[in-house]
Amino acid sequence: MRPENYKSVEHPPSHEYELNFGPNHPGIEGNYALKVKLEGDVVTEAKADGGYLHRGFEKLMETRLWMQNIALVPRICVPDPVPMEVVYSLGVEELGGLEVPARAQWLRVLHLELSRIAAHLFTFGGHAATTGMYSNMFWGVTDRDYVLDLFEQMSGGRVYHMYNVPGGVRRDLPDGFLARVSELLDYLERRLPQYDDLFFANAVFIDRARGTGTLTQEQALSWGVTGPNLRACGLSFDVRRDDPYLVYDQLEFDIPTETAGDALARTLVRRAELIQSIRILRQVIARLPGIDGPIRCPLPNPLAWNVPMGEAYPRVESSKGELCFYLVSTGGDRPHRVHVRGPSSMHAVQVLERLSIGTRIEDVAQTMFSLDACPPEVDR
Amino acid sequence: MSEEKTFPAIPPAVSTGIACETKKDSFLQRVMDGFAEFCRARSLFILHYCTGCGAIELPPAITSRFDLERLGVSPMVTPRQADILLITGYVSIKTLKRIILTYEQMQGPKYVIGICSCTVNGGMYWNSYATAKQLNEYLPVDMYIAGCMPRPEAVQEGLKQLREKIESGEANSWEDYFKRYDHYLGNQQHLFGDDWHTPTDVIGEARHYDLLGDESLGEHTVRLEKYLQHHQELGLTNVELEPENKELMER
Amino acid sequence: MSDDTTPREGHSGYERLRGTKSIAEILETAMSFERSAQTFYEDLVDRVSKPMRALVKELAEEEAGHYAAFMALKADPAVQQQIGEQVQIPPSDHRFSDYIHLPALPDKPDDQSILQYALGREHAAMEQYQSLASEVPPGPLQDTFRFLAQEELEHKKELEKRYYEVVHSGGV
Amino acid sequence: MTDIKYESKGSLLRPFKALAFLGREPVTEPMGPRPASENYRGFHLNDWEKCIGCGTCKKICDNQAIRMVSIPDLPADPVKGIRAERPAMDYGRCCWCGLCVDLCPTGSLSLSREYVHTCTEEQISSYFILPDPKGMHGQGYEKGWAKTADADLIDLERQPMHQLAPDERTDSFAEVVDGFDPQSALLEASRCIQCGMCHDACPSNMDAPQYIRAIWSDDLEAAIEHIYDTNPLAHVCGRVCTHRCESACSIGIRGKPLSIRWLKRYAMDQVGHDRVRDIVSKRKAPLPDSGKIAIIGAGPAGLTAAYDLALQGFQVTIYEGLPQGGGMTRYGIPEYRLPYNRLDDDIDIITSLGVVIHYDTWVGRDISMTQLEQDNDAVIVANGLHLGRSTRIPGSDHAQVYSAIDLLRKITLGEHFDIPQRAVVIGGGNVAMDIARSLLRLQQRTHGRTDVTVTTLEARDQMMAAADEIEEAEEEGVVIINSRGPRQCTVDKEVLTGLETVHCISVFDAEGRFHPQYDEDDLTLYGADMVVEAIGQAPDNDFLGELLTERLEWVRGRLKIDEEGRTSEPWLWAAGDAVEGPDVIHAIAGGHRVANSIQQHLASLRKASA
Amino acid sequence: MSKEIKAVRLDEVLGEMEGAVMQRKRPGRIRVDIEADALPTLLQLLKGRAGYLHLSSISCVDWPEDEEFELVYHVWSYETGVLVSAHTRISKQSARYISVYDLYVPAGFFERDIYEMYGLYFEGSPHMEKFILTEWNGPPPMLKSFDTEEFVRDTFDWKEYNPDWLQEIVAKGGGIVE
Repeated sequence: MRPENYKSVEHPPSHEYELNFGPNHPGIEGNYALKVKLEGDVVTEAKADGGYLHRGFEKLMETRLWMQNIALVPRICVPDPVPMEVVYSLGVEELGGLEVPARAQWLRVLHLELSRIAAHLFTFGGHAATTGMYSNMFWGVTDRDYVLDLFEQMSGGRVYHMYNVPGGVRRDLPDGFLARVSELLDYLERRLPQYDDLFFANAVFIDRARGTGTLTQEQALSWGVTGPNLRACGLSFDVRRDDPYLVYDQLEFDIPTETAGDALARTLVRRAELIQSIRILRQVIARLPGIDGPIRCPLPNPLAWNVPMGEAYPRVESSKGELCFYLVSTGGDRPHRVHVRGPSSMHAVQVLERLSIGTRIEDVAQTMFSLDACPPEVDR
Repeated sequence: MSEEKTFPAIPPAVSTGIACETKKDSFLQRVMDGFAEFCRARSLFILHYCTGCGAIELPPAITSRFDLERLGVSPMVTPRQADILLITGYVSIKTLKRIILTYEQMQGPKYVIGICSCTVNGGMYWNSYATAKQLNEYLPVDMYIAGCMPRPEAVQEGLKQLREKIESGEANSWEDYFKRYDHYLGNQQHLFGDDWHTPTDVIGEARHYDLLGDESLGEHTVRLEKYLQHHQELGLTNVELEPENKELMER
Repeated sequence: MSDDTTPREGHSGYERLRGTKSIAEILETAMSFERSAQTFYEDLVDRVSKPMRALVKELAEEEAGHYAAFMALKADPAVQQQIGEQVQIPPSDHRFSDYIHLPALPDKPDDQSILQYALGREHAAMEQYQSLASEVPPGPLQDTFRFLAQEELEHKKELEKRYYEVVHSGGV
Repeated sequence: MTDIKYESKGSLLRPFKALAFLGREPVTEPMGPRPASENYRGFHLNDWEKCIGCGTCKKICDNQAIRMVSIPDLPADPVKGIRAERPAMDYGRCCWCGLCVDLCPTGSLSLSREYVHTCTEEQISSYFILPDPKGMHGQGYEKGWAKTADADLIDLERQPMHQLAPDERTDSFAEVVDGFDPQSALLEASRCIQCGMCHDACPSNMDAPQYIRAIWSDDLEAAIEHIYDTNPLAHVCGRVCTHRCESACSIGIRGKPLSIRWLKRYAMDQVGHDRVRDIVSKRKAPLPDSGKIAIIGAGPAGLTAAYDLALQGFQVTIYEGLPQGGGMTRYGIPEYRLPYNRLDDDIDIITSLGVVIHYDTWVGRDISMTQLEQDNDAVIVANGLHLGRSTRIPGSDHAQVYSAIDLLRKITLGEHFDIPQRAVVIGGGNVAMDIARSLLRLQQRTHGRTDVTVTTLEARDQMMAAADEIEEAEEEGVVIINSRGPRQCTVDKEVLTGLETVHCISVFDAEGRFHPQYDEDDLTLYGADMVVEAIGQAPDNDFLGELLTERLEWVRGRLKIDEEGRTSEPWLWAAGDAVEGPDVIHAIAGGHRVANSIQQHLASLRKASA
Repeated sequence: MSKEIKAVRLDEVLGEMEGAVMQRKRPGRIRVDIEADALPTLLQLLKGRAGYLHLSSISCVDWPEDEEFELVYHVWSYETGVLVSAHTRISKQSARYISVYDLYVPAGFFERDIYEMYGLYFEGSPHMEKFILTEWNGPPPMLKSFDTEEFVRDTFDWKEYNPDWLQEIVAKGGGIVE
């Protein structure tokens, strides 16, 4: 957005130029590019250029066994891999008619919400960096790392956990794990006011984020925006509540919304979601010890597992929005088709292209981070 | 940076006109070289380019918790100022082209680190049509760090190793790119097609650094020259063709 | 076929016979035992059908070996000095002697009966040589009896194993 | 936590509060690797003592990062299911998902807590490692991700097999085992990890993984194809095979091995006989007449050889002394284990290929060996072991002392004998179980009550009979007395009164050799009006005639054969129990072997003459 | 959420569509099978009358045996909380279909993706050009007829490791089992 005192000048034609914004650019999230046309420093045209992270996941998943795919799925979205694991597992469970034991469902919620916290902290860090606030980036990344420590104890891996498998989860929690989660939640609650001082309630940030990349409700609905980005436009929609999966219907949590629809509103929704995730996790910590039983339903031998013929369209709410897989089985040992519908497919491409127009070049990065676009999810 | 489409004309090759003298291995020279390497090993800039998923462990590595600045390592946004090209995992073919462009823009001495499984033997995308399998077929690699993905501590260890290697004067693989340019170019052409070219005049630079070796030129550089010559004839570019290549082409 | 041919161990139920014999006598008995066995098996070779012949030949060769051991022993000057001494007759002597005189085998022996017969012989000889080894004074004589007792034991075990294989045919 | 009023965005100085952190201890970790978590997925460890080289890790690896390396120094034992191979990991592929650990049937593989490995281009071969218990750099890092009960992906439990209850089965010869229903067969088949240990252990090298996979894919006709690649007696083997495959099954290391035998039976039972015959008939290549072969004995070895040779275009004639085919599988194995109609199906498939069987035809009596030699290009002896061995204890020549083999044959033939009120069986093998259970059924049918005692020399854990046979026999009411050596059959006034036994202290010596030790004071008499000896079998080789017997070479009372099954006569081959001892699958393997040898021999003769 | 749109019962809309076969898969999931030429009308009705505002995705499935592509339009109603998956089949011969971009903006991304990955062209779609596969010259990779492993084998070499331990084992007569 132009400052109020900005006066438009007639630029000579040389002021119109094209810029490859990315893939090698510090402001871009991941390995992704925008080809922008500029008039002075205002974007007049933007065209997303993806595919730098294309690995052909959908093709590869057709070549691998149902169980082998659990190693592949989390890698689709690097900063928030857990919803990928869960949505795939939910899909296979729907196809195979598998009953997930209660404990596994609660463990999945624990895992998912921790991942949401990690992803949001990471996004705060990234978003702060695009507005020049590197201290906050250091904080966000470090605090996320404490969540990764918990993931490591839980699943044996920091970033890619491969913890959820169709039918349940792979391991039960290590001893004393819930207490450590509780400690971390206490820590985060103490930490949030410090984040406020440095970032959320920072005049510089608020000034830069307010009015940047504004989405109206109609635009958001029509452009397929989901997740925190949709909620920042005042639309209270969350898959966890409106199309519930796992045990979210047994949990109490609010769906925070904002109305402005700009980068600031989106960031504030995420901040509020962090608090809701902490609230959910506190409930899980309270309930989980009382839920005994297996953590996985009996599974066939992974090498000889034919999933019954059918199709499934499982959905979850990832930290970025609506995440769906379309799974088709022909009754074979591998999927016939897996279509990954990541929220960033919308946010990082058509929405970003549209929102960039009219913003200044330095705000393009901020717009992208405020949309929490995840390029590997677009490229697959 | 789509080289074929957005560069209608090939920019002229770098021609410094300065003849490089052969280095004299004097005592002072050795002391100065040693000092330079000592300093170089303690001030390394990693190019800020997230080529693949392993990049997710770099923010923790460079921020407070694992603080790579303790090793004198810091991110750098431009290739010209960067020392290290850190390839974080799989490289899709589309990215690989950008990596090569970037690498050629970096100033020597420069170092390539391949982290994750994917840079070594394809990793978990071994049967993907979209990713390159062995990074060192396209670029000389100084150091590998195993993992999928390696933890920040492993990255730390890898950088320490690289630092030692630089200090002992062994990290010279960047010279290999010039000395065996034909080999690397051949692999690049195999993957990207015969009309693959970059704006950098690698052969000219090799000559400038006095690194033109027996394997710098060959059938693949000839193919490149032919392509450039064709463009020159069309008036699209103005390149001085390499005399060696002319000989090779006549044969 | 007498019950005695069934392989068995233990001495309960046997009356311990007391008496003495000279070493020369003992050697004679043992040699005639081995000799008689050798001739017995050699004669048997032609009476059995071809599938069994190898077994009988083997048995004959075994006995011939033992006989040769006694011949060598007798020629030993150290044994010559002891040869007149009297030693206790082992309790197993009567069974041992039985085998010199009573080759109890049916007219058309099959592999099972040959093996049963041979097992009985080996057992009796083993007991006899064991006892003798404990009676005679230390020296080449004792060593030979010990050696022979061990030989017979090993041979018996080998035959038992074969008996099991042949008769129990892998245990179905 | 409070919500922030964003209308008032706060003072510009507010961020400076963060300066308060200046004096605090930094969050920075010390240089160097931190200890990883307890179930960290780091570099691999492999316990070489536990590892059997099955290659399951290689199969589940989605990145083809695991390759099996054959190591000549290591012990290998196909019968026990151990290969001299160990997995090697390519860290240029691995994604540390740990599926290899979760699916390792032995639990030998685990992931350590070690995670740092760096190398230069020249050292890149260090990315390919052969994991051992010491870890990638020999540093002895602790185990991280290892096998746990909740993460185990191996299904250790068998699908239950339904069978007739003991009281339902003792009054008839109805088949005891029901066979799998489709659902349990599918589930059982899907337990298979396709390691192929069963294939290596099977004397006939049946490719069980292939037909199990076909069963699991619900393609039963493909399963039949795979079965008939190596075994024409599929019904027989599906029911009474000694299943060495199951002993070698790598799932059996920590759990129950796959029911490979019942799966084969399931495939055969499900695909109807006519369909099986069609499938098999397609295998017969329209070949020119390759030669004439005579086979003595229509048992498993003879039938297998006939099947192979018939498929190759030979004219095969089998001479069988008994009225029906199948050999010991018909006259030795009771109907409740192998129904005769199933056996008839197997034989029908073989005869449908053009094999002629002359029943009730004794070679040596009805046709001479010389005749066979003259009329045929090759002759196969597969006469089996049809004479029962006797203990030859006193009284064993009494008329009421039977050999189990004779008695079983009588039962199959329907010949009359007096069903004893009380019977004692000597022997602890499968034949002893067969006759005991058969007598028990006859007793139940005739007298309405049962009394069968089995005395075995061996202790319970040494018994030769299959565990399920023993279990079923006892369920039915057979009394099994272990560690009893037969001493004499007691006869009172010409009437058999029972069997006197002596306690057997041990059967084998320390070296595992047969060397029974008895306690002569511990005598027990088991009253009986019939004693059955089921201690062993012998071949009846009289049919060969004296001349041929003299010409042939013998070893340990059996015909001497080379590894191809040739005897010392160039036209004569031998196979089956008579030369290899009693076992149906060995007999089938022998049948294949001689058929193959004959084909090659005759082909080379033709080549030489042409 | 825009409250003006009246939630018209889905059944009514489907009742108007001839040849549409509806199947309730589970609560909140409905599958509709419909002829290709009627599908845009169905989507129009779903969006306009039944409040299915959100196009969650368009999935394409290759059915090589049938020589057909299956297109699945997943549309979601924020009001009723129901996801309708409309299935239709397109012949591979023509490999062309009509864009629904004017109805649902997100279709632009999915249609381009299907065009790239399957070669199915959407008439009227604004971005019928390459996005992800700009450097790819092969056939549409998601087609079942394209074998990625074969392509990789033909294009790339694998690392040849030769560690000391392997050399020792090979010297003894062992080695990698293929």
